[in-house]
Amino acid sequence: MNFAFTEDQLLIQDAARGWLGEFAGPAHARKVMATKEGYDPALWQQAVALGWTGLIVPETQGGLGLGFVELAILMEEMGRALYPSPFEATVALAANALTALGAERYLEAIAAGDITATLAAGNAIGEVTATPVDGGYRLDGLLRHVPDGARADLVLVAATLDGRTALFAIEGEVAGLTRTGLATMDQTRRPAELRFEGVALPAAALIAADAGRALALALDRAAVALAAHAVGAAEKCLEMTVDYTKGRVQFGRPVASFQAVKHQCADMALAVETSRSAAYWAACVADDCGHNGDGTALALAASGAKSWAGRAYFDCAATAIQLHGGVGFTWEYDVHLYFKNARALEAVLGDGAHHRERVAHLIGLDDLAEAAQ
Amino acid sequence: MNFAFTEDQLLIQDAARGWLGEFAGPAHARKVMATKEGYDPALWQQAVALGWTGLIVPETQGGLGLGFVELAILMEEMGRALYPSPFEATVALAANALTALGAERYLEAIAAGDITATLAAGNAIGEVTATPVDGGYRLDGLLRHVPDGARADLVLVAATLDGRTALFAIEGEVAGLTRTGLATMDQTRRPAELRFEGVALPAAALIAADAGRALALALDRAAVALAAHAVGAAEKCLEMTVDYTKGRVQFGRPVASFQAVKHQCADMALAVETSRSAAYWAACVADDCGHNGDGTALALAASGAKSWAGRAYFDCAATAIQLHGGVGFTWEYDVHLYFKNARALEAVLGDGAHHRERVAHLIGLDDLAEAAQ
Amino acid sequence: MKLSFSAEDEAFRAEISGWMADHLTGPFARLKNRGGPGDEHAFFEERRAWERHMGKAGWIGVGWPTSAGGRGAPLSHQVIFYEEYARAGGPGRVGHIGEGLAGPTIVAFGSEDQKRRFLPGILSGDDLWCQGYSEPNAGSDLANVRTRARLVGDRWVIDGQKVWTSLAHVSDWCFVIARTEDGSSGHRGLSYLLVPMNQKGITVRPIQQMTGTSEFNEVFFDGAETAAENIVGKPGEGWKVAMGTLAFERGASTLGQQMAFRNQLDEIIAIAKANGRAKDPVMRQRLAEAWIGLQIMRANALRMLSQAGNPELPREAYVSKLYWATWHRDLGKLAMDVLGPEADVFPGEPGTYELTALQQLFLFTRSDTIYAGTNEIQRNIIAERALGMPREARA
Amino acid sequence: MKLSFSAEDEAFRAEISGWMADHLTGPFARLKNRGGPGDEHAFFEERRAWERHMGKAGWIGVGWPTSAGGRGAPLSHQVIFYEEYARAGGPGRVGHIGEGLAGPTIVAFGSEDQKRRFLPGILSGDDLWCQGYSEPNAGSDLANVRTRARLVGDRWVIDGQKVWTSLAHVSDWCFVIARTEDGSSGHRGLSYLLVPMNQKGITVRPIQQMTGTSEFNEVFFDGAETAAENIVGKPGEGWKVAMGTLAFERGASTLGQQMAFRNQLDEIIAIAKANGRAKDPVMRQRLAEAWIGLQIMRANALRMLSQAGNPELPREAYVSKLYWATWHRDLGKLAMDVLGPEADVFPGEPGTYELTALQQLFLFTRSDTIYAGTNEIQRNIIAERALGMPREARA
Repeated sequence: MNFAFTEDQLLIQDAARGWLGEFAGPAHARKVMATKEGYDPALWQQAVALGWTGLIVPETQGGLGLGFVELAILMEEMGRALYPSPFEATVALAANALTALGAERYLEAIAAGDITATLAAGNAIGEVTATPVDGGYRLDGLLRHVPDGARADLVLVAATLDGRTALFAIEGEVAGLTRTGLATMDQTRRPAELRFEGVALPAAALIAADAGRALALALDRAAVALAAHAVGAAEKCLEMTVDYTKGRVQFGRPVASFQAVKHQCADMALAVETSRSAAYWAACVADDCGHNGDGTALALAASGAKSWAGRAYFDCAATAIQLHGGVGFTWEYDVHLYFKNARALEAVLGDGAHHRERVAHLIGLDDLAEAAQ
Repeated sequence: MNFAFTEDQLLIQDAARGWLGEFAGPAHARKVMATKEGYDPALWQQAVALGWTGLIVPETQGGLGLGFVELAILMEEMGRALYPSPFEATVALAANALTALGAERYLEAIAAGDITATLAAGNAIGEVTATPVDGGYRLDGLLRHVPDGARADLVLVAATLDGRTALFAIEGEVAGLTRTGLATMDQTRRPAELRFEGVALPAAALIAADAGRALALALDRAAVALAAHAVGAAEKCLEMTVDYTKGRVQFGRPVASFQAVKHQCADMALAVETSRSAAYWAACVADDCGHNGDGTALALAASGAKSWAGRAYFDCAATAIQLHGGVGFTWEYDVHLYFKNARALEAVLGDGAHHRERVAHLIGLDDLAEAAQ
Repeated sequence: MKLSFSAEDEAFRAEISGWMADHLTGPFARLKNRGGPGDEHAFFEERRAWERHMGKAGWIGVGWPTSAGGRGAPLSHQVIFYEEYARAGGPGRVGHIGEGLAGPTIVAFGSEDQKRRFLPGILSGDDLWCQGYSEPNAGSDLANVRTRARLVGDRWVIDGQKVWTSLAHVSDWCFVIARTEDGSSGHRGLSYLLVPMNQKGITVRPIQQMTGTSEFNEVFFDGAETAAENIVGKPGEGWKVAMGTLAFERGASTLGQQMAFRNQLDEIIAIAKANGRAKDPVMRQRLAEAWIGLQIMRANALRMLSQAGNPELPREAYVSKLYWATWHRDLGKLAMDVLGPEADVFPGEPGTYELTALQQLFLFTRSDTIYAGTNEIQRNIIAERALGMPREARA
Repeated sequence: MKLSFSAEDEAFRAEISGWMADHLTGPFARLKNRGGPGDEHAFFEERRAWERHMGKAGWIGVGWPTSAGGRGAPLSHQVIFYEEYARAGGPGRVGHIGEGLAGPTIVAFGSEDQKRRFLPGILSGDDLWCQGYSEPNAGSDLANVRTRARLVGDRWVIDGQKVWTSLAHVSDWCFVIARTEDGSSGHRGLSYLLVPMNQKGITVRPIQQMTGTSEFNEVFFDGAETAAENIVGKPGEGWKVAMGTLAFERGASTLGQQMAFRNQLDEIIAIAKANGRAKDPVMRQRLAEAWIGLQIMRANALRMLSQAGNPELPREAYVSKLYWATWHRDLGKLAMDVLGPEADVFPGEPGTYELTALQQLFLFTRSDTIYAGTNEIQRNIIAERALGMPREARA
């Protein structure tokens, strides 16, 4: 038991913060978010060169073989910088799901940065069914809010097959699949709608016929990663606010000297620190759980971290706008980028009420046998 | 449309505030709350002499024939003073229900102060059934949390009779009825448990065989009265806090000069004023509704006012303790009397969540026909 | 104390609602529910025509005294007018700053000449006004105003900068608080000037909001001029006059604003019923809470307006800005939560930015708790003026 | 970064949990879950015997260095010790101020003589301590301390008043912050004195709380005395030593406190399941939120404790008091809301006042956000020390 970063983890954190701060901060986000693609492929290749795409890929498949604490560290830093990139979809979703399944395919290509990827499973809204046809499969259905769904090279899609959840891989464009990027208020993300109309896939497209348990594990781990993103972004909101209010003078005093401002900043600090504790607690549980452990502890920790940090991020971004005063709701200042991102993240992978209800069930509120005692 | 008090209403308010402030403030509450009876019958007769028991009783039955705005005014002032008395049970519940039913009996005795009374209907927890027996009725069942249930001279009890809600009158002690006063954290109220074990009542005890609608109306009006009590009590919490923090010096400044203290007081003021608007809005709706109108508008207003003012009172009392600092949680200072009363009132006649759910239904959230359009 | 309306009130209600039904049609039909906060640019010229149309029918200045050209309507009629206007989906009024602020100020503090000169243009819907109060380093605090005006011959010459000025780019006139006494500070030495906007000494620069649109402006005064007689009150009385203007912000038009809120809440409830969230018990609590909160907002406003004769500002007036701003901001968040994952999406290509009405509501309501006195300033004012607590120390 | 415990840790867990199971029996069995905050008077003499029993078994000072007579246990063992103690229902410790505050302060700042004299009595469970910090007009601010001590011959003579002193009526010793330099102010001129409680110069007067019981006391020093050598650090170093004591409040015993919170939450959940509230979706949200919040409290404490080697106080330590106090206070309210109308009732006659454990929880947790630095003071500290924002102006 030691709930502090190791030396190696601190090195990863420093390197990420340094690179992101130099190349991939809000100014970069502004540049790419106005484009249809939504990210800068050249800069992304630098991130690949830093080894980020291989972070959780086993060393045998060309990755670094690290765990979910390290993933949380990177996600936190990317949240702080608000770096729009394929990282979340490719690593926190796709590579995460493939490692949970112990899959052989694609992880090497992902680690090498040859392909970007995404996962369209319980994280998306809608349903897809798979029907065995001619030694292959036919997919039909509609999924909305698939992260990077229109731009990822590889789409891992969950579909109901014989009453179980199967996972299929679709490389690039195929007949019958319409991928439509959605225009969104938060411009740093690129969700898409995927319409499957008789999409014919070869047998080899099937990654796993019974992927339900592994996908549930992967989605909980992805929720932890998003919680970490929220921590970094929320802390950035706090920092921007402290800096701004220290420099801004009203009524003859720095705004930061007013107790109402200080106390709101203190509440932000509390939100940030408790969220950080929540996110890394859950990341440690994910590491302890492994790919085959009992997922209950992780489910509790992931739902706890996602609901807590998601709300904390929104509250911090909202307070940041309020304490910036008039400039806080201008396009020119960066606060709104975080505010919109915070709102979007609250809904991704289940909102707070969803996760709290899940926790309520898991801690036994429906266990009436016990209640009858 | 004129949402200001009339001259007459201002006179009632002034008189009540004057008398209560002189005779029936927190010091009086402390004296009587340590007794089993819980109030001072001699002082109560002074309140009777002021005409309060006849406030909403028709003039034809010896009352003043006033309405629910006037009842709210008195309740607000009694809440401010935290005056433990039979008023709420006798007037806001029993007389209210009897007027809703257009009953001939008892109102004159109540107005004259000859008897105290209470209502044990939907405001209590539990059930009583009535069975016709030998030209009379037999009552069985258990009701908890009947206000003044052990000390009231007259108990109006609702019982299920032939699938409808009937109202019976029980004067004093009768065989088979056990009335047990409950010891409570809030010592200014005297709820009781009423156990009916084969209580035999004559036919004349039946006030109304089908009292459901009138009782629903009466309970909504009682909820409005409680909301008004909450307004006065919450405002008293605010006043005590402003006074205390102005006089208390810490860090070389009056505590009231700290922005964190001022802002919490401002939030209390907002809670008090919006609650007052809510309570008198609902009181006006009660007056407009009359005894035979469509109760929907009143149900909405009463649930809105009770849930809003109930929470406001609790929040104000809690903030008052916090801003009093160490002395706030001593027995010596009065704040805790209000705090405990606030907590009790939140649960009486339905808690906030109950009333909000009721509003949700009444504003049409279950109206799926419309949703399908 | 009575909340219900008289038969005569109801007859007036029938008059205005009938007029709206008859006139918000044809070329004006598409203006329904458009042009509110965050949507000020929508159909601007058409709304300007609508303003003139209303002026012709005598619906501008309903609450103004008849001596000033208004209808002199009693409070109940004013409430009904604004509520029925909004209920019918009447578009955001381009003339509301003139009708609600400049006009009443001139009626209360202006000279007879000024009344003759300025009021008819407001009542006809021809002249549009904007408000020159906030400054970059003064925030909501008029005492920090740095914009200066000097009397040079028969002209005031004005230098300085205002900010958060709605409608500045389309207004004919601006009422400006400027410092007219050299070396004065705080509330002293300020004057209230009426300044024509169409002159080369004034530059208007739009501020892009986080909605992507520009509802507010910076206004630069660089040797701008106005005639010596265009001052309301005496030189140095600007604070007093400005405080009067602020009081007019608490007029019956607030009921119209609330009816617009009601329309928004109704839309959100309809969505919740359509997408199933209306069945979620937690969401039901929030929707009910919002509904209750809006009813209370109306009751609070009616209480405040019923006290209009009271020389002392009642407490319900002190809390009203903090209350409605916070309620409305929370409504924006509620709208998003009811929409769920779909909340983020608008029609169009990624990279474009044309928000839906509810997205605009969500983003734009963040300004409600900031402009016209932040929530923090409002709490200071409540504590100090309504509760008599000590004033904030100035360092 | 790792949250799981090693096999060796688990062996230690078995040791302490086994010992508790073996020893919290017989005459001690009825002490289970008694004597916590708001219940300090329960079975006091029996709990004193229990403290000595623990001392004999070497369970006092688990985290103290071996050189001071402690076990020198690593952090993981300390966490396990406190958690298992509380999980077993170990009673409120009568010696916790000695073990957790006075002892560590003497270890860190005391002379060798003081260590020899005072530490054994703490480790054996014989000597009980109380804390003389707060004063009626100083609140949580040591800089306002007015209690004075003068050196007269070989004795400190002490005059003044302390307040909110837990256990003062049963303690053998008190550590007192007193002003020892005439005319000094603020943090200067304070000294940290060890004062015997059993003397005629000291009067203890209980303060009745809103629970009806008296957990806190006023302590009056009227020519009270202590030997000249009973000063920790030098005269005038009281502030430095006191700050050290405050740091010890953030020790591993906080995990024990959290386990007691867990027991309370479990009781509330059991009631919710029994009375049906566990099926109410709104209540489920609150129960889940409380459960999550408690897990986060533990994670936050472990993060803080894992940084113990860090000379700079980490931010998670700055926020911990504000966080746990607010969480616990909200738990008290949650308990009442789960109980519903029954929350108000306790067994007995009207007019009597003997609250249930959950009612005590509800009322007593109101003090959590006040003592040891109110929530407002905590927010000041976070803003100023953790975030570097400007200090509060003193008038």
